[in-house]
Amino acid sequence: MEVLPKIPKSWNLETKPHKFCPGCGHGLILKALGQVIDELGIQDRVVFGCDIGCSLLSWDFFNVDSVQTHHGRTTPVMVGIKRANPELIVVAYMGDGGGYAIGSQHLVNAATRDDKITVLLVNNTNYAMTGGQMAPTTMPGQKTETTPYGRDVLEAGYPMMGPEMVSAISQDGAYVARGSVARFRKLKEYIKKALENQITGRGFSFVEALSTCPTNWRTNAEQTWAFLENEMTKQYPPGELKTPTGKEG
Amino acid sequence: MKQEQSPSRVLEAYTGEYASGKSENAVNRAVELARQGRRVTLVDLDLVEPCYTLRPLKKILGEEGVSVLAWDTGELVGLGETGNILKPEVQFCLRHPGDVILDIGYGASGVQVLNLVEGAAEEQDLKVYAVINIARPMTAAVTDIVEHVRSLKRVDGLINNSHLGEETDLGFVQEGARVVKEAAVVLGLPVVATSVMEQLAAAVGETDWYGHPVRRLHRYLPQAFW
Amino acid sequence: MGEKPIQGEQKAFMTGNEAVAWAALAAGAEIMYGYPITPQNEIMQYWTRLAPKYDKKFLQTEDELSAGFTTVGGVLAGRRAFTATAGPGNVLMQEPMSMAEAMRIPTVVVVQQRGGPSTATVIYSQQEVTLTCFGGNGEGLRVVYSTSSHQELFDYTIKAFNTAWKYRFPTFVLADGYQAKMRESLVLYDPQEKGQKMVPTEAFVGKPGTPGEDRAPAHLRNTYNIEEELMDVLSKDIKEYEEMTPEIIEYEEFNTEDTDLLVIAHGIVFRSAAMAARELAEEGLKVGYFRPITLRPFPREELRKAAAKAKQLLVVESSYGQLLKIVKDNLYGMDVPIKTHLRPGVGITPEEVVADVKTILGEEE
Amino acid sequence: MDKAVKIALAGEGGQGVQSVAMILTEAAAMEGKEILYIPNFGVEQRGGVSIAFVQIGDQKIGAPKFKTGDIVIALSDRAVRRVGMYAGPQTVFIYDAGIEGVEDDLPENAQRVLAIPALETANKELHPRVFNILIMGAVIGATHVVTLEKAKEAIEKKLGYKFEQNPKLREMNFKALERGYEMVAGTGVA
Repeated sequence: MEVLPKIPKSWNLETKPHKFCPGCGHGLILKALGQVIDELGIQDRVVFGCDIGCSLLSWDFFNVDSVQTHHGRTTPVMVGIKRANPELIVVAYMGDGGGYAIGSQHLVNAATRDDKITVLLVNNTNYAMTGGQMAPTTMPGQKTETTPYGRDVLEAGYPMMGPEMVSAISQDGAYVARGSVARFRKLKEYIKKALENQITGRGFSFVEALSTCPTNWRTNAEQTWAFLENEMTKQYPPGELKTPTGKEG
Repeated sequence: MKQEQSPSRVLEAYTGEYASGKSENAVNRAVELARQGRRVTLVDLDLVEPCYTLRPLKKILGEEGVSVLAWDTGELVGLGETGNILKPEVQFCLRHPGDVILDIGYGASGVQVLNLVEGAAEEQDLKVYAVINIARPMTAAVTDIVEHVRSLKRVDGLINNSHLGEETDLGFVQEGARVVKEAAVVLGLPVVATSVMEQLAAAVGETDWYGHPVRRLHRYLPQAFW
Repeated sequence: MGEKPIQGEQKAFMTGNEAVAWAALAAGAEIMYGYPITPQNEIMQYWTRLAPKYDKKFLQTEDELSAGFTTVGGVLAGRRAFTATAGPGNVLMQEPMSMAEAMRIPTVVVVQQRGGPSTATVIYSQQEVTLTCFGGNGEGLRVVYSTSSHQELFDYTIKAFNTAWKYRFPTFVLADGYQAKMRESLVLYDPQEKGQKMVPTEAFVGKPGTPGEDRAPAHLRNTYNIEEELMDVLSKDIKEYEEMTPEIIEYEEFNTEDTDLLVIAHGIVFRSAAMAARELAEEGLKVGYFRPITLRPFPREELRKAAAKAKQLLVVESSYGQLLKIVKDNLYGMDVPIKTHLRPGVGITPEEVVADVKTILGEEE
Repeated sequence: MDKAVKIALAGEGGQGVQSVAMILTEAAAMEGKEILYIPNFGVEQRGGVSIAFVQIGDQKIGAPKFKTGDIVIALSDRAVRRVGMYAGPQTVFIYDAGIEGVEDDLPENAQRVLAIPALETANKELHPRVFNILIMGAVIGATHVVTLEKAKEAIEKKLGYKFEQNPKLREMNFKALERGYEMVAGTGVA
């Protein structure tokens, strides 16, 4: 019997244990990604790009070539690499701020242009590394350091529905899904399909991963999972939003 | 100077508004207990954009016999931006033997940060103290303090830490003690202490004008900028 | 496909933007990323017309941030990649170029200066000197060539790729709207045929082998943990930049022995300064010129040497003192008087320089 | 200064001044001359006065713009007002005789001010479309920067594909060139 979760071969053990907070979802997402890289046998041609924010802690996470970029700019760096050398498999790893706020123009245009890249975006409903400010994904009513009385959507705007947007603007060959760290196997399946979509050249691929941030949510283990399972999935329903209909490229 | 009566195990968490002096009070309390020969763990749970952290003080405090649970400078990538990554041991700090002093910072969710500490909710002996400096605009008057402390939810006592830095005089400390005492009455909470910088503490004595115990503060935090 | 774009020497009459596109082809550039902004658009337009014939690539991005960061990506993949921009686009370009500077990524950017600040004019200026030399939240560890003719645009665009890849500092070719849009003659050539070797490129990521097994993984970053760590990185970069300086600085000078007035100008304004100086010298006046070609790094000692033999200096530029500031910085401690002719965002004709020099020298008599 | 001939040619957007400059400089390039041609561009390239600054000589040309032209040509009332500033004591200022209401705007310091019936000639004798070629002939007549033969070659190069479809066009263009040339060459300007 296979014991899960097992440590992926593509992980860089020299940098483990990793530096994410206890209860943080990043470790699970990166575990899923690592296992997918192993299963697809692409460790020798993956380029992993990470953003600023907690995602930057993954800059030396894998034994794969990795580039830490600027806040919001991982998508264009990965687009640039992929365009210059299409043999490489590129993964742009970022948080909700990097993908939906400061770098949203890059996400929108890479998706619309159908760049053959994979964007893996972590939604934990706040800017965690800067201390828990409101993010594009902060839930209505949710308290953060910049919405101390709860997010008033009339004042502070509504949550960004990323995968819904991306599936609306992307092309037939695109793959778009929203997974959750609470459903590890599903999340891993989505990440695998996303990377396969890139490998076959069918089109853009995008996975949003609902994740946990007990440190900034100020929640204990039970509250953390309750927020993810009961609150977040109501606002952000997990599942596949778009599966490719185009031919393999 | 009168020693405060310490129970068999001191478990105290220090909170307060931005720059209220909560970290300084927590550090001094930890050193005070350690000098009594007690086993003390000081915990950095200040997660909101901390520019003064306990990291650089680990060595000095270690020499005082205080064991500090905080990241080492250099352990994290991009300090400042990664100031608020929770060190895994912090989760289980209440399981450390001896006294535990927590610097729990401030934030929109108040003392809910204690949710990150295993057993904090059930621990009856854990006292949460709100540190008040009436020189801070958000806690300048009785009504402000009452509103602020109520927003924190779980508070067991107030500490008057009113000062104006190098320009502090006794009159200001006394005014702070009076305002904090009045707020405490409204809140139905005790005033645990008045903290006074060490240069002025002797002039005040062991208790302040209203009978609150006086704690001498040595300033550690100016050495603690990241 | 894949044939040489230029064979033998070809005399051509074209715009500066066209000359840049041809130069990039001649230099073996493999991919251009860009975003439209006047007056550099034709670089992209010619590149996109020429590129498919020679198996080259192009991506039009969503903005200059993306144009810069995709260029960074192209270089990381080991390709001779470049972009071009101007004005407000150059402002956005500073963010990606700051990353290139931090990570020693050999990007090439062609800047066709337009009027500023803000949208200003799409026509011309020399107001992007400070931005191009020192933009970004760093120390300006980059190479900036200021060209003054189409031949130079061609020569220095080729050279920029070599400087960038040899020394691994982001390299800029700084021209302007006049140079972009005007037509004049130049000679196109294949640098290899002239014995100019192109510095080979190298991939930063995606090299052969499995990372962690056959080779170490590339873990590239621009964030550091502590102040001292950053200082170590910067000290090494600064040391290498300073060691590179004498190898790459370029300048031109005329009549610098015993000069009553030394005119200092760069780029297209240098042409007016040179014409004026030569004409006045013919009239028997002791007028010379000094023209920095590399604005970063700056030919400091050479300027100081020329300035030491001049009674006074005249800085002429189409900005309100951006070159002047660099000149003063490099002449620190010398007491030679400096006169100025500063016209932000406006072209300067030889006649104007002649008139100015005559006024200044007339006042002395 | 070098001996390059400095030409400023101005007209309304759509009058074809930039294509005249392009063909003229092409012809000069074919003769092996040194050329610098800079269009004014920017906001004015849409619907404003369009100016072409052209310098042709035997040595490398200096700065792209100049204060005073040798030949300044204005094809509309706005153009007359716009390029008067480029006229000086050495300048021959040429404008279309059909332009009205510019008497007070003509440069007073020019060596010579010449009105030529270019528009009228093009409209009545030839075709409005060859107006700009007629102007090109006038420029050559005033400057002799290229020969008429080279100018014809350059026109052929630029418009040859149109001539193949309609050979009459070639004849009309060449005739316009010659008519323009004569209009100025006969006045003793050059």
